[in-house]
Amino acid sequence: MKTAVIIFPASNCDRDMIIALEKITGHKPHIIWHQNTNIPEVDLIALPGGFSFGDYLRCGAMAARSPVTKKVIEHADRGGKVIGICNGFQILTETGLLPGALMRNESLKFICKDVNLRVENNDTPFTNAYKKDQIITIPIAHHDGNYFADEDTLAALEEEGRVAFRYVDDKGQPTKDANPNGSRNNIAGIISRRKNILGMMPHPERLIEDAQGGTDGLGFFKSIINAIN
Amino acid sequence: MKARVHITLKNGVLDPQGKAIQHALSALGFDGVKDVRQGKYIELDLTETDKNKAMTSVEAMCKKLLSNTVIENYAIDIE
Amino acid sequence: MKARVHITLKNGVLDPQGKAIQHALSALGFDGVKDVRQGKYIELDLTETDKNKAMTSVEAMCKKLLSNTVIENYAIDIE
Amino acid sequence: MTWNNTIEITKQLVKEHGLSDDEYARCLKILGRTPTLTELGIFSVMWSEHCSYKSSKVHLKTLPTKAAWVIHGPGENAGVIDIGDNQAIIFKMESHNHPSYIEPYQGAATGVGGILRDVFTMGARPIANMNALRFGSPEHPKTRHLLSGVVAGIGGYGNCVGVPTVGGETNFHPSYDGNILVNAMNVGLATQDKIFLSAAAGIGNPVIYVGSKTGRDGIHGATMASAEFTEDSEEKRPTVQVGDPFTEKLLIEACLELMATDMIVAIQDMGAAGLTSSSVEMASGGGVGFAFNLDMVPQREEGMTPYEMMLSESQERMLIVLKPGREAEAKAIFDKWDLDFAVIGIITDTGNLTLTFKGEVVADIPTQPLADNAPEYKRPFVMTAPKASLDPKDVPAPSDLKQALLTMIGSPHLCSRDWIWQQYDMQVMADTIQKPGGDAAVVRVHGTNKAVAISTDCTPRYCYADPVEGGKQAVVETWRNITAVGATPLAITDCLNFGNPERPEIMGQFVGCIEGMREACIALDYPVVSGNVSLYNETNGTGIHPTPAIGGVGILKDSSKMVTIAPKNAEEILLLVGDTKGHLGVSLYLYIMQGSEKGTPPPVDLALEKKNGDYVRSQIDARMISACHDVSDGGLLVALAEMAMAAKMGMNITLNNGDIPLHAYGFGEDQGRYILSVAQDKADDILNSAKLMGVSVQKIGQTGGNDFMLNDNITISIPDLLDTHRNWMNNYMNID
Ligand SMILES: Nc1ncnc2c1ncn2[C@@H]1O[C@H](COP(=O)(O)OP(=O)(O)O)[C@@H](O)[C@H]1O
Ligand SMILES: [Mg+2]
Repeated sequence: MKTAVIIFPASNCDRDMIIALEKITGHKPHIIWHQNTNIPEVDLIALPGGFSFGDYLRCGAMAARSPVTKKVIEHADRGGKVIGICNGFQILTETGLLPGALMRNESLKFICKDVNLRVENNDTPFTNAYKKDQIITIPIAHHDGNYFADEDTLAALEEEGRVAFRYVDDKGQPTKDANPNGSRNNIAGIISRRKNILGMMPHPERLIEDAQGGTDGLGFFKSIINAIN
Repeated sequence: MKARVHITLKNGVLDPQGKAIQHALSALGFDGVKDVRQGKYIELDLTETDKNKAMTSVEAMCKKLLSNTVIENYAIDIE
Repeated sequence: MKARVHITLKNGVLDPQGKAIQHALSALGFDGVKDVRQGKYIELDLTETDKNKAMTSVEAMCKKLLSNTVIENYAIDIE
Repeated sequence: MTWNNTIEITKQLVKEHGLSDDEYARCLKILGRTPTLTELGIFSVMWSEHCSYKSSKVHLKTLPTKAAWVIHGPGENAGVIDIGDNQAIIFKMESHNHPSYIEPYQGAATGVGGILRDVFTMGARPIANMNALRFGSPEHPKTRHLLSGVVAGIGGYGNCVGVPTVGGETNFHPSYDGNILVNAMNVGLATQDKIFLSAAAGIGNPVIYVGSKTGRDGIHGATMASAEFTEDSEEKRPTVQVGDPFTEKLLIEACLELMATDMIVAIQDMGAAGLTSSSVEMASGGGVGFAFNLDMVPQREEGMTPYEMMLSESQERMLIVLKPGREAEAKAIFDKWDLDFAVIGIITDTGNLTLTFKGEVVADIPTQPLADNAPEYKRPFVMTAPKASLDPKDVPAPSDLKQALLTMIGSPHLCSRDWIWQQYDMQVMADTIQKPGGDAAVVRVHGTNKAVAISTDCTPRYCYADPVEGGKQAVVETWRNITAVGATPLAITDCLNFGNPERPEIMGQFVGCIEGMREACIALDYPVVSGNVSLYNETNGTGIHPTPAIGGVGILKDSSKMVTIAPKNAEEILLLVGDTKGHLGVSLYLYIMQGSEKGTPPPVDLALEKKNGDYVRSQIDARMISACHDVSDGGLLVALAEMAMAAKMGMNITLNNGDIPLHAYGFGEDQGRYILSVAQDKADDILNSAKLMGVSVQKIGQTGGNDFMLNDNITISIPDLLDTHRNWMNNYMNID
């Protein structure tokens, strides 16, 4: 499986993503600086977390208009797989590849902690290694992860099974207390209609070794390998 | 030539910042604040001297970068 | 009664956001943008119907909460 | 141009620049003539307390700074220690107290930015941030606002640059009501043969300015005086600098990219006193001169004067001496990262800092005397008078011990700091293996088996009661915390926060703390490799508690051996290492339950500390231990409750307090103690090794169940403990 990680100015989870992909695929991803518009043929493009362009103006806004992003859109339009984690998710909504927007957390504070996620749909290239309704623990670390979409969009996302992960409590219930940031319908991650694009706020790449406190993030990467091979 | 751009959230889009301000104001004892909305205010200093051209150009900037039209509206003043 | 508040950085205070926006605009091919400053725009919906009283109250809000007077200025419009 | 560099230098102007008569006389002697305005400004900032250490230098010199593993001690931007395999750890702590009080968000944010630059300027990739914070009483009307802003600022900066903030400390005490302390520490990782120093060399080499443009930020001293020389002085001088973490992140990456080449001769961040102190340090350090053309300095605002450019404290800037002819290559790197790059001058053989502006020489100062002949004061001091000691029997027992424990762990002083650390990205870089909440933070050395353990500590109430013991204890506590995770403590950085040094009793506190630190560092072979002094933390004649914050760093050779404070299984044996005498003087029990700060702090027995610590570390290293926690603020019962909460598992404790009152035994703060949780089948071996090493260890209980149980008559459920522990700060901060 061939992968590429795009680096924008002030991406800062790029190294974590590169390591996770290398560990799981056995191959070092192509590392693409945002001014480089020659992305080689790959199976997967990853937009890592961080604060691209300082998160100034709106999170992901400037990265979404960066020259390399046009190429990412072309790759996605051809059906290529794309993941956006945290800032990557914000970039994907800013480009329009995924619907909705990520707004300031309801508490207005940056939040870094482990959260419970429920796997809502395991029939996707990003979740097939998990069981449906499985509860996994993944860390979040963001200031703007409050997912917003209008009612029609939300209804469509739910109906089409495009909510990949939802914030839930220990019992697997999407309660208000389990919602760390105010996201509509406790949404933590969504996929595109063609199921080839995923955006999520939590960071699976931070939980792939016991030393990091757990390995619940591994399933995410294994799913992609299953889907591609 | 100066352009002033106001970027505000569309109706129906929840505004966590506005809500938090409203809450904080009431906690500080300011009563009678029915609603608060927070937006952005951007001042641009342009070399362009033709008002119409400036307007066209700033409109393009708003569409392309300054606002996210999924959730935001913009308004431009040129002077 | 509506109050509109503009909060802007004082002269000479670094505006990293404005700088980054200016840079991004030029990367997108918008030439002739000499300077960009980003501020906040806050709309308040008040129950108060007396313009003077509203002004006094919003001024107090600006000083106490809405603006950081160490680095920001504020301007209020009531209508 | 209305600016006039040859304005008459009046007595008044000299005074407004903070130079004493004697200092001005020195300045005249060095120059052999009257200074220009720009020169006066340069002398004024170079000889400020902040840059010259004029009150503290004679005492700082007494601190031990050497060990086999110290590569660079004080004198460089940060301390450098050897961690094997050609790798080095570079670290330093610095204060940003005053700016954080004026504008908590930006003050704290720029504090983080500044300390990052001190570390990466030496060639290290920053891998961990720490923060040591002191606020006034929670009841003080400003405290909430300050805490909220400072924490948001530290997070806002550290999160954006992508360096995890992994630990720190937070105290509340009314002595900080008018002077909060914001001390930021950064730890970086470098390759030993790629360490960069600031001493300039190579006559004719180009001097490069990179980073953000220079604005009129934070120009101190002569605000009013120099305002007269500008046309419209209104709003020209914001006193607060705004941080730009985005630019800092680019600067880190660009500098590290440049450092990977062989183009750099010397490099230095522009910290306090910006272009002035960086250029004087580089030139005097290398025994060379610098000739700058100030017209080349990237400027953010129009009409900036040489005076302003030299004194500006704009953030995110660096000064670099390149090898000749490498400018274009270097520029390409900074272009890639969209950062300003300007050749602003060259190295000369004059030994002078020579500044030209619009074709005129505006300053020409010999740098060696400017740096070396800075004033140095032996300020008079009176040592703090010894306090009367406090007999534990004279401290009333609580009416309800269970309630007392809950009150303590639910107090501002001992409650969970999760409200704070959840605002920090603790895991970015994916190498954090021990997050806040334990004894020391632990971060892996990327790509190796090794890990760095870091802890910041100081108990200001001890330092106030007895500066010498307090200074000792601060050093020892970091050593103990690092030991408790299984690491070997190597060296410290310090941030010495005190009141007005011109008052003999404050100077006495300073001298006392240094004395205690010195003794501890020597006994533990734990030298000081970097640090910072912040004086004049004082409002209306009331100084803060003396606060020598210590940042300790240690190394774990095998990170898989690390332990945390959470026992791993039920039915483990809980062992107490060290002797318990029930010392309640200046304890938190006394402060929280009796509202008193009477007595003397618990004495530190350095030999015993070392023995107990070495024992604990050896047992962790032998994989004999499931969990370990040192006993500090709040004493034994608080430490045990913290272990139970971390494991979310109950424990059953039986204390043999003999003739010591139970509350003194349980809450006394005797030093040199640890609690170990060990599997049953290992307990005998552990006790035997203790006997062999002459360490006092006793069994005090067992893990398991859903309750925290003491002496069969006190039972608290774990959820109750957890809620009580978490509630205070979350409730306090969520009231608007
Ligand atoms: N309290 C202290 N203990 C040990 N070294 C100190 C202390 N204070 C300052 N130093 C050392 O003095 C030098 C100058 O400190 P400072 O001016 O804070 O550095 P910078 O200019 O890089 O910010 C540094 O090498 C620092 O480590
Ligand atoms: Mg420095």
